Amino acid sequence: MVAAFFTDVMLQPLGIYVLALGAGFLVPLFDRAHRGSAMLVFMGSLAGMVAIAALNLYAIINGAAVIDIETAGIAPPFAINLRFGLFEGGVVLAVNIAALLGAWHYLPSLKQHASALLLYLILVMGINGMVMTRDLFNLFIFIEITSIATYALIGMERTGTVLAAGFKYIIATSVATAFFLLGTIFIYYQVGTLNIDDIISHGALIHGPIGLIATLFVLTSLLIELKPYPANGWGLDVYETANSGIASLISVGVSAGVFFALFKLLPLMDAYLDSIAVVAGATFLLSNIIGLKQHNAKRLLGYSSIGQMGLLTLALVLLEQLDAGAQIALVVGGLFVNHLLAKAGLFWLAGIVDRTNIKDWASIARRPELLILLGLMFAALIGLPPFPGFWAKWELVMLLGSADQYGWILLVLLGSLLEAAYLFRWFSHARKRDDELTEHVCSFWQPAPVAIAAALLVAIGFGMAGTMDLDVPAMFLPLLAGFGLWLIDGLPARVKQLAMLLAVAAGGYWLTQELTGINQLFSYLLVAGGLLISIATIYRNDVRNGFYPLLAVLLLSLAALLRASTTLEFFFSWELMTLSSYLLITLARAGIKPALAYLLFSLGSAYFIFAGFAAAFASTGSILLADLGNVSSPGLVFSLLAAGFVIKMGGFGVHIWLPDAYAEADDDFTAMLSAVVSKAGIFGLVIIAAQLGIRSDIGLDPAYVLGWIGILTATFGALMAVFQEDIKRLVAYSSMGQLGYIVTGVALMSHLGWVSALYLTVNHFLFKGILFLSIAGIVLRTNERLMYKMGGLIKNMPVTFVFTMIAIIAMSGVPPLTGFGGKWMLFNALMEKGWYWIAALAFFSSAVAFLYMFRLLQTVFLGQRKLEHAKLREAPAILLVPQVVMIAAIMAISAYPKLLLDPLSAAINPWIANTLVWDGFALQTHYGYWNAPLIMAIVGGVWMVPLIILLLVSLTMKIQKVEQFNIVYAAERPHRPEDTHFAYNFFAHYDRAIGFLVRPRATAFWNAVIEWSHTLGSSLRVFYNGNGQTYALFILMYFVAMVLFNGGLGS
Amino acid sequence: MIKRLFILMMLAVMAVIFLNLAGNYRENTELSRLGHYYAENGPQELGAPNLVTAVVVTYRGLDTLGEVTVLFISAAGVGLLLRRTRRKQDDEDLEQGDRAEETAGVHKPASEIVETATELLLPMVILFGIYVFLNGHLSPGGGFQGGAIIASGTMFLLLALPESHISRLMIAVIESLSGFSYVVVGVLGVLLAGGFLDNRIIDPGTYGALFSAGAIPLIYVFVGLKVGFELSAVLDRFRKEDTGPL
Amino acid sequence: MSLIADTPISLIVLCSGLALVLIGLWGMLTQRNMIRMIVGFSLTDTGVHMVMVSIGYVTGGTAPIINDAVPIAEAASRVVDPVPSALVLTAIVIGLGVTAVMLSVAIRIYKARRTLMIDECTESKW
Amino acid sequence: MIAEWTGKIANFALTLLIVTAYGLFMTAFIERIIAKVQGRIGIPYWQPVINILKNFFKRTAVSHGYMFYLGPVFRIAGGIGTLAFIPVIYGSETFSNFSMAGDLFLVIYFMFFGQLGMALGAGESGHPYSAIGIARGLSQMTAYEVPFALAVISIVIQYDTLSITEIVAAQQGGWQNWTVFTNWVATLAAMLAFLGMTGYSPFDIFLAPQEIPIGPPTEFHSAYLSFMSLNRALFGATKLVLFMNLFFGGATGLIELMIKTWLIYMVAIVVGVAFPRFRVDQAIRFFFKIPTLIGIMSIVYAQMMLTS
Repeated sequence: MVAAFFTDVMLQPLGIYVLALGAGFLVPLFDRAHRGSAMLVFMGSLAGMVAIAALNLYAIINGAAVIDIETAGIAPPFAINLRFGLFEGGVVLAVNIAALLGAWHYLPSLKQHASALLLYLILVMGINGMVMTRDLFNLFIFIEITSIATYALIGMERTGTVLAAGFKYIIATSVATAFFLLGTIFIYYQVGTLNIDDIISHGALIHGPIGLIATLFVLTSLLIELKPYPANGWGLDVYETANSGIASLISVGVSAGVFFALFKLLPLMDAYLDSIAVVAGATFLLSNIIGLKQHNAKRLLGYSSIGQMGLLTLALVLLEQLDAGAQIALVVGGLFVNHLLAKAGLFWLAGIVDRTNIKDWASIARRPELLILLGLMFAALIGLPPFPGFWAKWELVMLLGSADQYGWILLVLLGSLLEAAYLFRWFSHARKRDDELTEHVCSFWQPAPVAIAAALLVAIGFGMAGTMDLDVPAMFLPLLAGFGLWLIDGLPARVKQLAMLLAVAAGGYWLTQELTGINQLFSYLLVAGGLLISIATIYRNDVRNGFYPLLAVLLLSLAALLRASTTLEFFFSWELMTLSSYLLITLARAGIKPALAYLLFSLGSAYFIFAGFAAAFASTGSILLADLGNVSSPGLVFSLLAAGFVIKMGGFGVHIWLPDAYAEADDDFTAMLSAVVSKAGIFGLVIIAAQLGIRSDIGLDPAYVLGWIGILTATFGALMAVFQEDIKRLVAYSSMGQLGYIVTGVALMSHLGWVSALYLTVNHFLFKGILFLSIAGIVLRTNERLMYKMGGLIKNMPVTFVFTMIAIIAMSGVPPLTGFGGKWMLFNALMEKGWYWIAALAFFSSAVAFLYMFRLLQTVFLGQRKLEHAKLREAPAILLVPQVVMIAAIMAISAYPKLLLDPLSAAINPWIANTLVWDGFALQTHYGYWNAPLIMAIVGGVWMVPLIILLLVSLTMKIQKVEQFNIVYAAERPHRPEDTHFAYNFFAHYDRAIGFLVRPRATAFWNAVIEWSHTLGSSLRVFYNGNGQTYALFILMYFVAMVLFNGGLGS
Repeated sequence: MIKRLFILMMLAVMAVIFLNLAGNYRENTELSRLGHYYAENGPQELGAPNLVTAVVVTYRGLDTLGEVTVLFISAAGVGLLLRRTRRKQDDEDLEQGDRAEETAGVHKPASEIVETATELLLPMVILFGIYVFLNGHLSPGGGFQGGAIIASGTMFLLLALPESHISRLMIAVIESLSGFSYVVVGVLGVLLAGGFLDNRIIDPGTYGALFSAGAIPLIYVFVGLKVGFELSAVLDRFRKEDTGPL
Repeated sequence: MSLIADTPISLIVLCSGLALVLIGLWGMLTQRNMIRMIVGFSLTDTGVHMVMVSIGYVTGGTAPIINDAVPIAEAASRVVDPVPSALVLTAIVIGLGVTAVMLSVAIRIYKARRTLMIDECTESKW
Repeated sequence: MIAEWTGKIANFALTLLIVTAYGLFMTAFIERIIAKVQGRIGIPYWQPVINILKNFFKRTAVSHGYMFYLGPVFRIAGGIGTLAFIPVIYGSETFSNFSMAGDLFLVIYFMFFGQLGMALGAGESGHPYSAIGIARGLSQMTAYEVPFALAVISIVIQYDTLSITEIVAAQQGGWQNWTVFTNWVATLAAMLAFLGMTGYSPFDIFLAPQEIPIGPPTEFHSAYLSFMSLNRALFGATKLVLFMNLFFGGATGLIELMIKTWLIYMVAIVVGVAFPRFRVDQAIRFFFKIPTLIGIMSIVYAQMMLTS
């Protein structure tokens, strides 16, 4: 009997009820006997509920039959039955885990009142019941159990605000449940049964106006409980005011129950799927827009929560419409678990941090563990890898793509982007160190539930990856390496640097050793090049918390990106790269704000790529990158993907993130961003160009447009660089402009065009690496970034000057260094293609480039040195070492470009037949020829001859080295370098002439977009006037609208 | 004003929807499938003449357990909301004058008629309540009804003797134990009979007798006690919401 | 008169119930006093219960108690549907529970801020 | 092999000598013309040579640093190199220089070499006027590059080659084949750009020859200055040769070369003496308007030629 009690009751799903109710009823008695025992019973029951759910789910996953629990010993539909299948089990387990962790978080409040303990317990049981029951009226009971327990727990704090919010909540949900009851009874009237399966199988009996209205009553009621826009103000008020413990349970638990109820009843709602989709989609998008205006932490979580439930509902309905029932577990399940753990974690975190306004979250800026948790949760919510939401969104978007539902894709991605905007703005506030704010104090164990939730998220995400037939080790290696390095983050800087370099070298080698062709080329550039530049990070030996782990993640995810053979792996690594580089930018003092723009544009870019992959999948049904070329609509796929990559490269019009991010990132990391990370976009562009761009049926247009975008980027990048005072911004704009040429080169879709693009890519890596590392040295020594505050540094930093000069000559395209070859090939390729206008602009922009290049050298190194800079030393050797390597490479390639061109050509040959014709050392094209070694020799010669002459003359002359200020200055001797160093507003006249071209229109445009979406947000939220009656009215209107929309008054 | 008009309009549309419901409603001329089954098989299966009781306690026993739970948590919720606050904390909310008014207004003695009537009626009311829930399986009524009647007795008591003390401990013990026993009976259903809350764990006995219909009377006793005491507790809470621990 | 007489009894109950629902909704939407809103809720709730009961009615049926008055053999044709009755029983109790909690919240709100006006409780919004 | 290259270098040295001498002569000649226009007598023909020699043999010099020292070297290397990549006389092996190393594109880009180097040298002197002058010069350069580039593209379309030798070859066989007649639009655009390139009035503000201590060479003196003056003569002549090759049929002999380049130079001089100086921003705007428009038309024109 006792054994039977365990095997037949307690270990069965029924045990959940028995445990919760039994314990719930007895808790007051235990409490009277001994306070601690009540808590023990309480936590024990919750743990037991988790265990029961886990055991049964485990059995079902391993092939056990779905558990149908009949009550009263009578078969359904005549008695109520419960079901515990895969879905039920999953939801129940997830909810119970969240409830258990939530109880841990909530315990300090809960344990003060025995009734609170029992209410919590029974609330969780109610959710379990909503999930498991197969009876419509029983569902109502569980909804009510859940509701009443929620009401009481909300009201537990008894401050006026909470109670007011609670009252609104009660009014709203009571109206909703009254609707549910009405619907239920009328369904019973028509079908004569209350068993859900029975109702579904007799669905035809629900007919006519009564059937419609009854179904809509039930449907509206459930939707209302899910808090659809705009009938959700009551929910928001509770999220905002209630204790984080109960708010989290409402957000994830109660919503989960209601959502599952909707899922169960969905077969009855076939006729209304469109309405549900519209409602859910609108809720997802609009909540996220309104979220932009919100600064109250918990209310913001409320908006996010409501939005996520909208997304879940939308996904469910769309899958239902697409007959993709098999993917429900992955998509809806993934989104569900993701939302559940992340949102609950965030609510708990909000409770721990206890700052109402997100701007005050700077109090955790010095608590890395809290920050990491916050970041992890945000990343999970947005659907960044490796979290479950990533896989779910991937699958969802792929499915939508294959059903040509691009409107929904747009909505899902736009909504996610908006959500990212406000969540990461919040993260920015939390990152911002503000010394005036008192630091947050909490015990070590307090964030433990959040940490467990985060760990579960990662584990589940990892598990989901395992089910997908992917190269999981490669995908997760960056994370693993990052985690490993994070563990040793407390060690001295030198150790960390060494460990990072070793990890990246070993990991990068392992990831890229088998690559061939273009991927192999890029692996040299990204991994070996990245490693080279990371050597320079040794020049700093401060703590730099998080820098080295993140850098390892970044570089290894770049390697994994190159290795990706499927679009999914590619996207995974892409997102990982985005996230890690974002975080790296935030590590800089002033990098937090620009990092946000960087992240948002990067995510926008990622979403374009995402949509492009979806469109490709729609056409080929394959996620192999190699199958990208077989799509039936290459123009669309190419345009979407190219748009994504161009945004990532800071294309014209979408570049506004670039200068700020580059300027404010750590100096050595800027070199990485510009020289290495930006190449990822080029890699993507080359890949899609190879797969899609060269197809004859793509039509010239997308490529031609891309060519124009590239050259406009080059032109405006150069023009804007001319007017910068900040050295890093100058080079950042220059970087943008140089990437523009590469885009144009790729867009040419010809062998020569691609060779020039790849050549320019290598070249860009070399000279931008040198430039930014030089700048790092300069900034290190002068502590300045404004060029007019420098000057004359050639005296102190001669080596840096020479390196910079060589880099600049290599960039400018002046023969004999590498830049010329790139320009020459690009120009030839443009002429061969007949893109004359683009060629003319390329000419112009490279002329403009001289302006800023000269300005950089002149105002920093030449002119008058500031008095306080008299004693500056040369840049540290470790910064110069990578530069020497790169200079050597520039020289070698300049003298003998075949060295580089042959492998480049070989990598391109599989796609386009070789058109490079070599005549000895000379490269010949249709138009002209280029004999680099000869040019090098001649230039060397004509340079050496006058030099020798002058040296000889000097021997006969008395050369007097003069002091500073010894210049012809209208017979006066200036004394202050500030007066004589012509540097500020260097090109004022140029500004007067064509400055109107570079007024920040793009910035103004994006500011207007921000402004506009905020305005939209504030006009969308006018419905939330705080009045409970208005909220109730909206619920009524909601129902009325549903009826009218579905023709309920038609007959 | 515009808001009112708008509400009126909405309600008018609701009214049209309801008219649509009513207009399409045809009174049933025969039992629903479910009802038919219960009417035909209920008495034999469960041995309870009162079909409503059979449905409530056994066929839809889970509902009833849930219902008991609802009542339990509402009582707990009311208790939680109306729990006594420490005076110090209260001072922040209330002004001095309010407090004086509050304490002065309460506990007005009841009239003699009420007091006398209560003394006369109270035992009978309680007895009647017990009768109702014991006979739930035979005649109209049942645990809830009986419990409600008992609670109305408490109501009498509270009206007549506002100062009377109701033992919180007793209430807590009874409601906890009866609720727990209900669950135990339900579990016994799994172990001894067909399933959770199966009332056939006890021999059904003679059809129509007081001690028949298996565990139904037993369950109704628990439900009756629980409902009676819980409602009493709620009433007590509302009477003097600011005093006494749970 | 004949109109009412010809109308099925359950339809009258049904209509009254629906009317009660509307009245209750009106109360909840227009009465600013929370206690009155709760009254409105109670009306709505009761209205719903009436609708439920009316649905269970079978023309000419009697109470579903199988005893001497209604033998088992005739049960299926003579009694009204027991299910809605059972449901309404549950629903009433639940409505009671909700009302009790609502009232306690209202009481606490009054304690906390000395007002019962719903439109004075709008500090959390947007 | 070695003999071949020695010969080439010797040939180039000869070309260099001739072009430099011619450039110096032209400098004096133009000075005299300007003087005549202004009612002065002007300098003697050998004055530039004397200036250079005088400066070259000065016994003292000051140095502001190594880049200052290298500036003139860069500058004259730019001039010599540019000439090295241009075939001077069509059909003559002697005067073809090292044009097999690269094409028109190389020449255009190499022209920056000297400018950049000198700019850096001038920069190290620390004189603000140097920097101002360079800033102005570079700005103006970006502006006249536009019509020039458009004209170059136009003739590249027209002749379907970037090789200067081939461009000249295509213009042989009579004056009617010269670019100036076959593609007068491009020539017009290029000649307008040429005005800016020569740095004569109205586009001479970056040098500002009248106001003595202004412009990039402000701080240079002695041998440095002589290098720069030499280069000014050489580079000016080289540019003339380039224009002649591209637009005026090239030259088959030295006499033709001199006449043609002299005439081309006269365009700049005539305009120079007739018009007052532009401010830099005015100059930039000027080039972005009419000349650019003409340049655009020249490409359209070339495309029309190609299709018809």
